[in-house]
Amino acid sequence: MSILVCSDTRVVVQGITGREGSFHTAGMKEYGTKIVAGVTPGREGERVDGIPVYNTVKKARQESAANTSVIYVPHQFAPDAILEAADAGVELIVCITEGISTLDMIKVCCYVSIRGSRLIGPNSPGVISPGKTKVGIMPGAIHKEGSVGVVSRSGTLTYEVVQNLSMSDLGQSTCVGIGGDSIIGSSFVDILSLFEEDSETQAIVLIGEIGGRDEEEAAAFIREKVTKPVVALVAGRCAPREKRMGHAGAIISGGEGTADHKIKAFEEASISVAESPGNVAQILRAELEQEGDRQNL
Amino acid sequence: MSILVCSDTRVVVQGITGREGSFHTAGMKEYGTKIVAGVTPGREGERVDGIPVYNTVKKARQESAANTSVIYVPHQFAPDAILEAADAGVELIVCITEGISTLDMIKVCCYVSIRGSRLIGPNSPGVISPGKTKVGIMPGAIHKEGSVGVVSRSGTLTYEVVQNLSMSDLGQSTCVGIGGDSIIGSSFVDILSLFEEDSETQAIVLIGEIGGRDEEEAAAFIREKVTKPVVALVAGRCAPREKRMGHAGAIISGGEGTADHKIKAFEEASISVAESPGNVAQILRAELEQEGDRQNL
Amino acid sequence: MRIYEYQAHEVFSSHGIPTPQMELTRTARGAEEIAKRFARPVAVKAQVLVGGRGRAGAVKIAQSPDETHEAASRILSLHVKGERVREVLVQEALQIKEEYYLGITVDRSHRCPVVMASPSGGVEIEEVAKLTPQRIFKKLIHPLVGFQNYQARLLAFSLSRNKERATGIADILTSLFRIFEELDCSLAEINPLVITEDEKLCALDAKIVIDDNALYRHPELSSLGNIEAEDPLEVKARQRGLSYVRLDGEIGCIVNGAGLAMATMDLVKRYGSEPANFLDIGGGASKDRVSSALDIVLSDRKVKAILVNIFGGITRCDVVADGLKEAITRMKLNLPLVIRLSGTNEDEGRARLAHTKAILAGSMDEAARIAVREAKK
Amino acid sequence: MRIYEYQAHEVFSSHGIPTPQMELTRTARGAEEIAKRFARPVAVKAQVLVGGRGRAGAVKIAQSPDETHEAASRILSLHVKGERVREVLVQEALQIKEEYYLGITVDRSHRCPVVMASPSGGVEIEEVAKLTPQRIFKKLIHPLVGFQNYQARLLAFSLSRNKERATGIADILTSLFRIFEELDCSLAEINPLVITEDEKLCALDAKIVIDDNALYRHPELSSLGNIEAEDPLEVKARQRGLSYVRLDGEIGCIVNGAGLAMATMDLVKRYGSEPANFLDIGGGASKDRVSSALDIVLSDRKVKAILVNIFGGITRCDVVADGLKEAITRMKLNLPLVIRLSGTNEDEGRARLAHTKAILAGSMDEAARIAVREAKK
Repeated sequence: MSILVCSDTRVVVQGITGREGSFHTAGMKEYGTKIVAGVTPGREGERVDGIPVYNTVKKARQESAANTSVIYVPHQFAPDAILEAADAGVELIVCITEGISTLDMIKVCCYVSIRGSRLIGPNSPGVISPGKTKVGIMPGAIHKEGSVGVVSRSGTLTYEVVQNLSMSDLGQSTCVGIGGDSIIGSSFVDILSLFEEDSETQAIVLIGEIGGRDEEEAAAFIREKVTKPVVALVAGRCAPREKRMGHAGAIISGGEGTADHKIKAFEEASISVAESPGNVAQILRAELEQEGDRQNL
Repeated sequence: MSILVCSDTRVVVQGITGREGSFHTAGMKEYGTKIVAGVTPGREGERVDGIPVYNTVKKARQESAANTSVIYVPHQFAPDAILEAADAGVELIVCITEGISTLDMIKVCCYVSIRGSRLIGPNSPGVISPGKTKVGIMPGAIHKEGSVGVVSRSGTLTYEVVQNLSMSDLGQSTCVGIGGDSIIGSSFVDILSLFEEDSETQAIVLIGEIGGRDEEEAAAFIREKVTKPVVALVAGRCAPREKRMGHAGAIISGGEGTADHKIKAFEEASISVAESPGNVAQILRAELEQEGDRQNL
Repeated sequence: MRIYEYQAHEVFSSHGIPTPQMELTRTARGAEEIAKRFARPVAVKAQVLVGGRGRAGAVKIAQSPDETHEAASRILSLHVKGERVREVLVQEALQIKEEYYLGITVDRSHRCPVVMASPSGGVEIEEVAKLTPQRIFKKLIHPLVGFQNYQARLLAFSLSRNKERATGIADILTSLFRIFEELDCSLAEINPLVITEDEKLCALDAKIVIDDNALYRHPELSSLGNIEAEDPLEVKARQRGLSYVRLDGEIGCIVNGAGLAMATMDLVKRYGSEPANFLDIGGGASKDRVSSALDIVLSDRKVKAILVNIFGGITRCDVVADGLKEAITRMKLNLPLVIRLSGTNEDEGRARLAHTKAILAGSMDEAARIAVREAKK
Repeated sequence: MRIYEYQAHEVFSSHGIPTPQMELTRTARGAEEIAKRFARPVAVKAQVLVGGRGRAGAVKIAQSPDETHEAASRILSLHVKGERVREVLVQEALQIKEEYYLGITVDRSHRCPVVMASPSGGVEIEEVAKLTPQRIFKKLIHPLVGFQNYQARLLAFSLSRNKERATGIADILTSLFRIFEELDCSLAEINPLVITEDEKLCALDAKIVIDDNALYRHPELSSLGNIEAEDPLEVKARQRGLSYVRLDGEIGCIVNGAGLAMATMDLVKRYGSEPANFLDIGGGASKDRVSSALDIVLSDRKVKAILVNIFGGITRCDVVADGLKEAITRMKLNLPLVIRLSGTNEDEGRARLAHTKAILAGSMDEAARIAVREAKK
């Protein structure tokens, strides 16, 4: 088993008729993902790439039995789209949209958890279980089926690491982009606990960056609860304070959230920290061999 | 055991220095209730009837280990008072205050249930377990220790029925005034299920009135889940439609909420309905004898 | 508190909900003038706060100014469920293609607002609910996030698959919910919301009921009409802090507590008469309040006997007795007065009334029975 | 987006938070005039958008108009963390009895706003958090009910047991939270909130940071100052849809994606140099956007070598190559340009750059190493 998405994943695309939505729908379909429905209000009855479009997620669910939604609507409409998916009983909601306001996301996250759905993102590249299904915008070709779980706050940096893993013959069980914003539906800890329980996942790569305390909490969680080998990478060592580095999340305020602080937290939890994307695979390989030795004793 | 309140109940009085608060604090104390703290912002350090006053419920809880709160603050401040009690971890909150706005209560009830507290009221006369403790404004003397559970939406009508029961030697396990407003923290069904589980309660009296669907839901619940004898009384048979009869709850709009509709619901669920407060005891006595006969067969 | 239709239309209009052209008048002459200015068929609608004005003949379509005059004149002479018609609203009559229902109220069981929409507008929604419940679409509104666009769309697309029409309906629902929240409504309703022949949306009728418990937040509304304020006795009672509703029977009732008051009224009926009123003197009533209560009940000419039923908890029976005694003396009472006092200080109360002409009863059953008997004498 | 202190004070004042008497000026002469009018000691405070102005000597107390002139003149000649001081705020100096801290921000872990109060105001709150965390009181705010009075009281009574003072602090907290919500803040802070010798509350400093993602809801704020808008290159980059932050190093970086950009900068440092900037060209960049990026990086005189690191996902390497080639030709590039292209259409991209002077690297590690080496030549 992979986590979050697998070959039983049935996807409804919210915003399927938009530029982004239709482009990535084609990409997901090509990868083999079961796209079963799309939603754009007022466009019910149309088809995009052969996929039926509905006015509402509720109707789309009724007609297609979708269990996962991926959201490509513009930022002003994204909170409504997430709430709609949660209210319609969608189990997993992956929000690609970036630029959603923080106070909106606070309410949205609270509502989603009341409804019992799981939200990935916003500002996430998506989730992929290589060889099975891809729900998001990442390039499928760089991934390889395997047993490394990858969880990350960023997009292209993850691709870099994933490519490095694949080229080193370290395939992935699932790669999860939790999103670069300050308020996100699922944290590192949420995803780490899924990887820990997942029988297919044998090792974990965590890609963090400056800002917030998510990495520190992940380090504490790994020390307490994770038995599988973990390698961490933290971007932003030389990012200056009080400057915003692209992501809403990537700002350091006060003493908290520096890369050094995060790296120290990982090291204190005896977690290996890679110095650059290029040596993640190498460190992970060493960890796995050590782990193998330990098991052979 | 009684339900909701018993001799372990430790009460904090919110609004203890007010006219209502101080008056009823004396009454509760006299009845034997353990009043352990009071709250009035800015009056910390004072004493009312020997009871220490604190600025906040949090502090009062810390100092007194109160597990129950009773609220006598004016209606504009009551939502805040309920939220404060819930946030401070008070298990049972009894709100006597009447006149709280409906939309405020909607948010308050939702928050209280998220926090895991139980709310009785607002616009409730309170809760009493005769001989043990009284949390509210009802006259203690008319009650008698025993095994009849009483649940009601009104105040003096309940006293009338309770007096009638006590004079007929039908003592009460607990009497609960759930409140006369349209949005209340605990419904008939909530209290009925507690009575059903309570070993001390052998029979139940339910006192309803016009408005809403609470009695209809109670009737359905009793039919399905309640094994103990129940006698119902419904006030407002001759109340005209679209006229407001005092309580915020006591208005009939459209076809719903008439006394006849409610009485029919009880009768269809094979629940005895008393015609007036004066014959509740008599009907209940008959029910209990029948029940006894049945058990002797 | 219910406000008048024309006031609700003003609220709608200021929140961007399309309403028909309309004007208010107190005279048939005025109605005729309005119809002339509009230069088209009009609807003449009684402005009353009770429901059922349609069945009472208080809404009429008029094709011409003359017909308008006639209709207004007739309607202005009516009473609807006891409420005198003082004003009529003259509204342009539209060519109607479809009639929808939109309404927002509070769902007591789920403890949240509920937004309702139905394609069966123009009739009483309770009838639709009974006969074709599947034609009412409902959305419960979670207090955390309020009414969201997707919910408006969901309901709107249930009424019409036409995109423009659905978008218009969704916008109106959103405005209606804003009104519901801003004005602390217990009901905000459009019935019917019509689609005209030229495919325009318009709220033909407007109904707003405001939560009495929230009126303190809306001083701007206290000047608006009020059902309880219609009856002069009800106004007087309210001023004295009494909850009083005038009814059609002959037994004047004075009780402490709303539930007990209703149960007392039920008993009056059970013994073969009808209550003249609902009157709750509230908890811990003072001598003055009790005296005022008797005063008000006696001002109702229909009353043939008075029934006082007090269960003393916070209320003290001796105080009630003092108030009653004072009023009896002051007003030279010549109607039968049956009094039942129970609870706090009941003996003192009874003692104080011993030498008056009041009849003291031992229970509320007995009191009701005697009062009915006395009234029939 | 951070706004200036004086603007934040205006917001405070319009929401009923007591602020000192103050005026803004661009000249030492103006500052002197203001001090004369106030006729009392004043504080002269640089208006900059970066933190740490106190340590930079950009806040001074002046006892007289002459001293004010001198202080303003000195401050107006300063740069704070690279930001030139253009304006100073002249504020009445108060007799201070106590200094508190009040602040509201977003708690990422709990996914809700957090309201903080501390009796240790006037110093950096991060220091208090480190040294005496028990002196910071926090309340998490549930999004369902928002900031309630009881929470304001709870925090206020933690700062002072004096009823009047606590009530005043609670009111200010309530106003501050209203500002936080209405303006979509990521930070709203008063440090210090002072109690004056005559027992009055006053917000001496004011700090507001607005959530960039919510700016679309606040067109009224777009005219206000902005940290990124300070640097002309940053303004230019923003206009072209690029996320650019100028730094102090010598390697100009052009990357797609914020995380990858930071990782690239980290590598530059690891190989012994410093990045001249952060630059994220975003996803699916066009030829023009790429060309603009090179343009901007080259406008920074400190840059000695350029490092382009592209991982093509949605972004196509051939399009990036076209943009780079166009810019190279147009601008007659004479700096070392190291390019790493990987992912979508990487071969096509590399082919297009084959006959330019750009150095093509096989991995981002290699690219960073070469760029650093070239810059040192």
